[in-house]
Amino acid sequence: MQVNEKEFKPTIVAFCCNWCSYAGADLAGTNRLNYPADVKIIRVPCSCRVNPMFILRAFQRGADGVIMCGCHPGDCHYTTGNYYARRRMTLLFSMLDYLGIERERTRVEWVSAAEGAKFAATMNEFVETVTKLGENKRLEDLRCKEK
Amino acid sequence: MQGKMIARAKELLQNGTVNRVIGWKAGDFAYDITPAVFSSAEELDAGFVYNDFCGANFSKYLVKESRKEGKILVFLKPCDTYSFNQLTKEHRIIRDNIYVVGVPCDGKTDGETLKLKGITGITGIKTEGDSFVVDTLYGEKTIAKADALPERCLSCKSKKHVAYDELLGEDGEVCESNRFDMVEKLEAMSSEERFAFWRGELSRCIRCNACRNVCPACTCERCVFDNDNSGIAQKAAADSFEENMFHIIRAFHVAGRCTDCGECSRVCPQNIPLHLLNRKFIKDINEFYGEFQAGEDTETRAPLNIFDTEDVEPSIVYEKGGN
Amino acid sequence: MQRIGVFVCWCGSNIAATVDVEAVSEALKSEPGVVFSTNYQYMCSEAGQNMIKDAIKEHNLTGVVICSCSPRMHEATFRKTVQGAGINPYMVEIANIREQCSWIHKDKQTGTEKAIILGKAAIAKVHLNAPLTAGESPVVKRALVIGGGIAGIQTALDIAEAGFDVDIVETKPTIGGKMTQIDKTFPTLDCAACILTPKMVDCAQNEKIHIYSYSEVTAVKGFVGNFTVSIKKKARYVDTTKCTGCGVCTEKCPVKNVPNEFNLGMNNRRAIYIPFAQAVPKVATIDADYCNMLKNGKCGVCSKVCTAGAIDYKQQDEIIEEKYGAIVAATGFNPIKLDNFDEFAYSQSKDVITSLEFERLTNAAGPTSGQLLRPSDGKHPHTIVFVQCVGSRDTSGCGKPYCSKICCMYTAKHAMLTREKYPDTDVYVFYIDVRTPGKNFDEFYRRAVEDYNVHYIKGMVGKVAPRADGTLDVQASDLISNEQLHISADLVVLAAAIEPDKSARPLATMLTASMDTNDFFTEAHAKLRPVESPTAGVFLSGTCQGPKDIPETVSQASAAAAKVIGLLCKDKLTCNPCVAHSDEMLCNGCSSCEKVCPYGAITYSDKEFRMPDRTTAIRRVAAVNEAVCQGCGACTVACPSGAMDLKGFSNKQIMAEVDAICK
Amino acid sequence: MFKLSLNNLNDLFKAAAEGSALYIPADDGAGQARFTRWCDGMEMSKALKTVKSAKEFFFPQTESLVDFKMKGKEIEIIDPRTETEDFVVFGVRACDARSFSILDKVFLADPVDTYYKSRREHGTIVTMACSRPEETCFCTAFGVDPTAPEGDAVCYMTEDELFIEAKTEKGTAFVEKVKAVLEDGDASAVEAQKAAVKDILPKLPLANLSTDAFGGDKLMELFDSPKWAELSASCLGCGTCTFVCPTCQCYDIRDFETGHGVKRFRCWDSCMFSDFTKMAHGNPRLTQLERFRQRFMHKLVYFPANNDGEFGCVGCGRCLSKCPISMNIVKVMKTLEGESK
Repeated sequence: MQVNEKEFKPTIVAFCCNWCSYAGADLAGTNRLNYPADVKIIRVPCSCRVNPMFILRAFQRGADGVIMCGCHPGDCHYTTGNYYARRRMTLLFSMLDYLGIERERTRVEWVSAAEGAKFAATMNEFVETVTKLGENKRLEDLRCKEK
Repeated sequence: MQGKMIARAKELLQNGTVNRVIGWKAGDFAYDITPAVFSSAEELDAGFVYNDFCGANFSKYLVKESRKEGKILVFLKPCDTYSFNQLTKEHRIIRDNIYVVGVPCDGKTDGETLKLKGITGITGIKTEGDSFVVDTLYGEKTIAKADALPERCLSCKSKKHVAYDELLGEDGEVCESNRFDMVEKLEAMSSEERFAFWRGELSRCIRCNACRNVCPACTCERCVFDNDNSGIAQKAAADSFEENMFHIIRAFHVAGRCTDCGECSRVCPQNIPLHLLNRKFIKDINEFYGEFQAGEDTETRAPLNIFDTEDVEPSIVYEKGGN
Repeated sequence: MQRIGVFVCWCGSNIAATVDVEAVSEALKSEPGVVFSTNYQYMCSEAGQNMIKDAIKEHNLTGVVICSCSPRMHEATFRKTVQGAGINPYMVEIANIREQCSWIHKDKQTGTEKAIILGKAAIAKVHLNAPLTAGESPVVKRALVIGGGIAGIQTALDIAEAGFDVDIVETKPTIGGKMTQIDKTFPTLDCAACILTPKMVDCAQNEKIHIYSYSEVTAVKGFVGNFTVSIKKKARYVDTTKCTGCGVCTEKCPVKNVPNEFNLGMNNRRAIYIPFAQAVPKVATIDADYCNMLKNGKCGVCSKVCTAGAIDYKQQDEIIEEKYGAIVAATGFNPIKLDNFDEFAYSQSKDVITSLEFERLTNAAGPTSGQLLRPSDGKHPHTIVFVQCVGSRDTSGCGKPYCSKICCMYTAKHAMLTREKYPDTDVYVFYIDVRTPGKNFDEFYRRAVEDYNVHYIKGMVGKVAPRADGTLDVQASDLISNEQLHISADLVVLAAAIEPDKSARPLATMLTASMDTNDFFTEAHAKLRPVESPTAGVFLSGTCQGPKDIPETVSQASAAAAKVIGLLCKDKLTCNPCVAHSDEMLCNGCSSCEKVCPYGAITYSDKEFRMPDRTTAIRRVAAVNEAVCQGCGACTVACPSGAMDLKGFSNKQIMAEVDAICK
Repeated sequence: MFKLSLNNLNDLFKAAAEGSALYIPADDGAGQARFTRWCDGMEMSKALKTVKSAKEFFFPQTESLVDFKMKGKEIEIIDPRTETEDFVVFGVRACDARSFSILDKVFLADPVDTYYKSRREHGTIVTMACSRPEETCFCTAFGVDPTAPEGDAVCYMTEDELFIEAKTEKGTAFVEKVKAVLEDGDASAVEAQKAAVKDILPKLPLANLSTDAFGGDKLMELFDSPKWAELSASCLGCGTCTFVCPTCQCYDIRDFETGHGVKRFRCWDSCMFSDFTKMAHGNPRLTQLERFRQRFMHKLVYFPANNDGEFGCVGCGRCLSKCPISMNIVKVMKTLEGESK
């Protein structure tokens, strides 16, 4: 395979809840379902642990896309966590969009422990979307990009 | 109204209902009015004013004042009462230590707004009907009140007092407000245009913290941005990211709690339309989760502290029209 | 500054094949704070664990990063390891370089680079780790089994045997479940009732077991060791304490046309009924949908004939609340509805039946008293076609993608029994594959083919068309001889796929237990913890976890019971120390956190504080009950001031991970 | 003295911007003036004052001091400064012009702040005499003559003409540079305008503000005044007054961790902030009263005490316009006047 050196490789942060999505990611691994190495997972107990600060922080530090995965609504290990997360992220993403940050850079996806295939498919698709968008310029912190 | 207020304040001081009054104090010019605590009839006579420039919302002062000895009298305009309720709901003020007198409001302006209309060198102001007659060093100017009011008053959401112990004057009604017009206009723009708009606005931020410090929803004992241990402390808007970050997080922290009192935009020395951030959240909350007005009462749960199993998915942000 | 040791696991070749483990341990050696870094074939092995322990001692490590498989796999293992070497178990972080890296990336360079970044993130986090001490919470020494089939019965009996109280909640008027409807069991052909009913009686007689029949779980609160469950006892309009089960009412009831669900609607029962003779509890139940007295107040026959005075038309649903230390889900299965398979003419012909209906037709207590007769005309069928995999292994979306596992064996059983009892009958079995793994299973199947001359045909039935003469035209393809067949059958038996009972999904929600896309409960680990749900204190018994035959169900039921017993034996449980904590100096007392806490773990109190400006003030501040908090973190985001943080997943720790990943 | 028709202002700017950066007051998106790097066609604001003063040209709101680059356990120290380019600030008012000498006393005193010094050396200040002072102006109280500002070169603007006069070597160089667009002018129009403004000055509402009660020798009586409590009572503790002030010179030095190292930067700080001068034990001024008092004591007492009686205020009036609660140095002075007598 020829690798184009200038090919843009996005940095993607995926916040995954421990009980569903992280397990789903594990299942994707167990089933050897490939998705790009650009995706790095951060384990959180529940999607409701994801603070908007974390998402902005990721963009600041050089992420080009941030995705949050949690249990399907109704299936939260903690009963209600993902419902709160859903509201929070809906509003936050809407605000980022309102500020002119490309809305495709943020995403929420519900992935159960059994959905390894969905996890891989989601990540493939998200990486593709973000790759098309290119580097995050609108919510970047240049200080963090100096190498 | 000013006379009535002074008279009532004196009565309440006299009969021991309260031991002090928080009100507006006259300054050197017609417009430079300072919030102040008055503890005697003499002080009230000497400095208490209530006029078209008394914009300051006193609710936040009550966080500290209501914890002091004795009961305090506060005059609240309709929009201030929403902040007052919100603070009561969040246990930030001790309601029992406050005596609220609701006072009517027809919109409040300030010196900076007049200056932006080209009126400078102001030495005096008279209200004549629907206009201000402004004496300046360079002659007399007349400006219609409707032209001299800031955006928050032009799109007033309510002239109704939602919390008070007594009212002076007639209570008003919740208004038909066009307050989301500008938000809608922005939403209709392309992503690039919105980005350019907000960069233009937020790049002026000098991080004086006036918006935060005046905000009745920002009453944290210690703000995360001031807390070196929070991991996101920021002292200055060192670059475009930090300008964005501060205002996004601040708006998020007050989302569902902001009553849209407009103090943030009033005090911004750089005239950044900060209310447009809060109004975006308010509008989204209304659209996604049903009409909600923070501070309308002291019971209803804030939209971010409750949910519905059928809530919209975050993907609505992508699906919604616009560009 | 921490002194961090990094241990990179090869996992044999699982990691080492696509990640250059040497390069990873070398690269991480130069990270700030790292004083030791190595790699080894199997870190989880005794030798690997000893390597970690030795390094902790030799290098005075304060924190440990293991680059290995998923923390869901071995985090607990390594926590114990480091604890053994004298450092706090929560000073370990795992970088998941197997599931998240080596197994999904084919290119070694890519895998290695990513593994290094994941390692750096774990190092960044461990820098901010603090020793955590787990609290304790008491265990209620009572278990709840939801579902009273053979799985629930076995689990309950085993738990009771160990001396613990156990309650069974069963939605039907009797326990027993599907097995009560089965005639014989493969491969031994013993009578199902003969082996099941004694167990049912044991349950009824065991003083440690309480049966809530005709009842449902409506709410579950709490957590492992301390669940509070609401159980709705549905009104059966019969006082179970008075009813003697004599059955007179069920004979006198004038409403005779109620489809009998026990016989799958193939005959009728009365509006007041006892499902079958060996029902436990053996008490009558009035079917409110049919009872004239309950519908329009006209009748009252059962009340008149009941000498015990047990009939109570005024009975209401009753909700009781009970506390449990452990909960076992044993909700079982049902054959799928065949609406999507109209090509088999199930809805058009009475002579197309499901296998479970076939069981009733051959059962002595069934509608035909055990005579195999066609439902349409009551005549003895001479040609019978069995169709396997109806809705199983179906990726078209009409059925289920999985193998229902039991159909091959029960179909062989049906075919064999038919041939034995009615040797003049031609029996055909259409199959995709015949799957017979299991003790004596293949021998059983071969007997059907070789000794009983059952015609096994590899191929699928395309269509069943009822003919005017009452026979069924079975159109099928024989894949081996590659020809189209038309068989004129008298009876067609469909081996319908099985699916989890519909009550499982809402129950899973109440239990916060996870389910797969087919609504089977997910086990905590597919191999190592197959009878536990990922939700602590919730265990899985029987087919609610996946298709199983009876011996497997019973094994799993006993296994679940063993897990429950293990839990109930403890007086106290160690709590998860990764719980929320409120910094009182930052707390505004706004109650946001309290509102989003699903466990009611947060309380407020007024406390006197010395403030930064030298004054003292009384402030309303939040406190977290660490035994109740489950560590979800909802409160941490609801809190605007950052007073609320989560131990083990603190704001700063997560941000440090973000930083490490993004740089 | 040279002059130029106001119609040709763009030509002047074009000439001035040749080879160096030129900053002029221009209206921002909100209609307020700020110093903006000139580009062709940009118009000068008609506002009397910019929101932020001109101090940020020499003492920027944030500036990088030193970078620490980290690779593994290696640390490399980098001076991020690049060659400062020559620049011209045009249209600085007399008050702001005076503020530079106050800032110089702080930053150029030993030890010299080399970051500041370098900018001072490269900057040319072209001031603009005031023609329409406003009600918030009180520079005369601090000895500033708004009709005759300091600066490298001074401009006077009449109805239709701009007059320019070099005052220093840098100013002369500037005038030389733009001379092509100028013509000779005589001072009579300028003098007439100066006289007109001098007529207005006594009519300003704050014309009679006196500094007599303040100065380096009034320390304890002012410090102990009971009036500080009511003065500071409604202070929000924001930094607006500080950040718009031309003379406030306090800064904080912070480290920003970039993921690859640390960027040490300094940024404006405000004594009104609760975390100002925070040390290991916290902020020595624990209450807003103390913080508020600090700001005014510094300007009116401490600064003159250390600088031959020179006050740390130039009377620009920005804080009067911008304070969210309209509390300001004038109100403080008027309230405290009686205290030190």
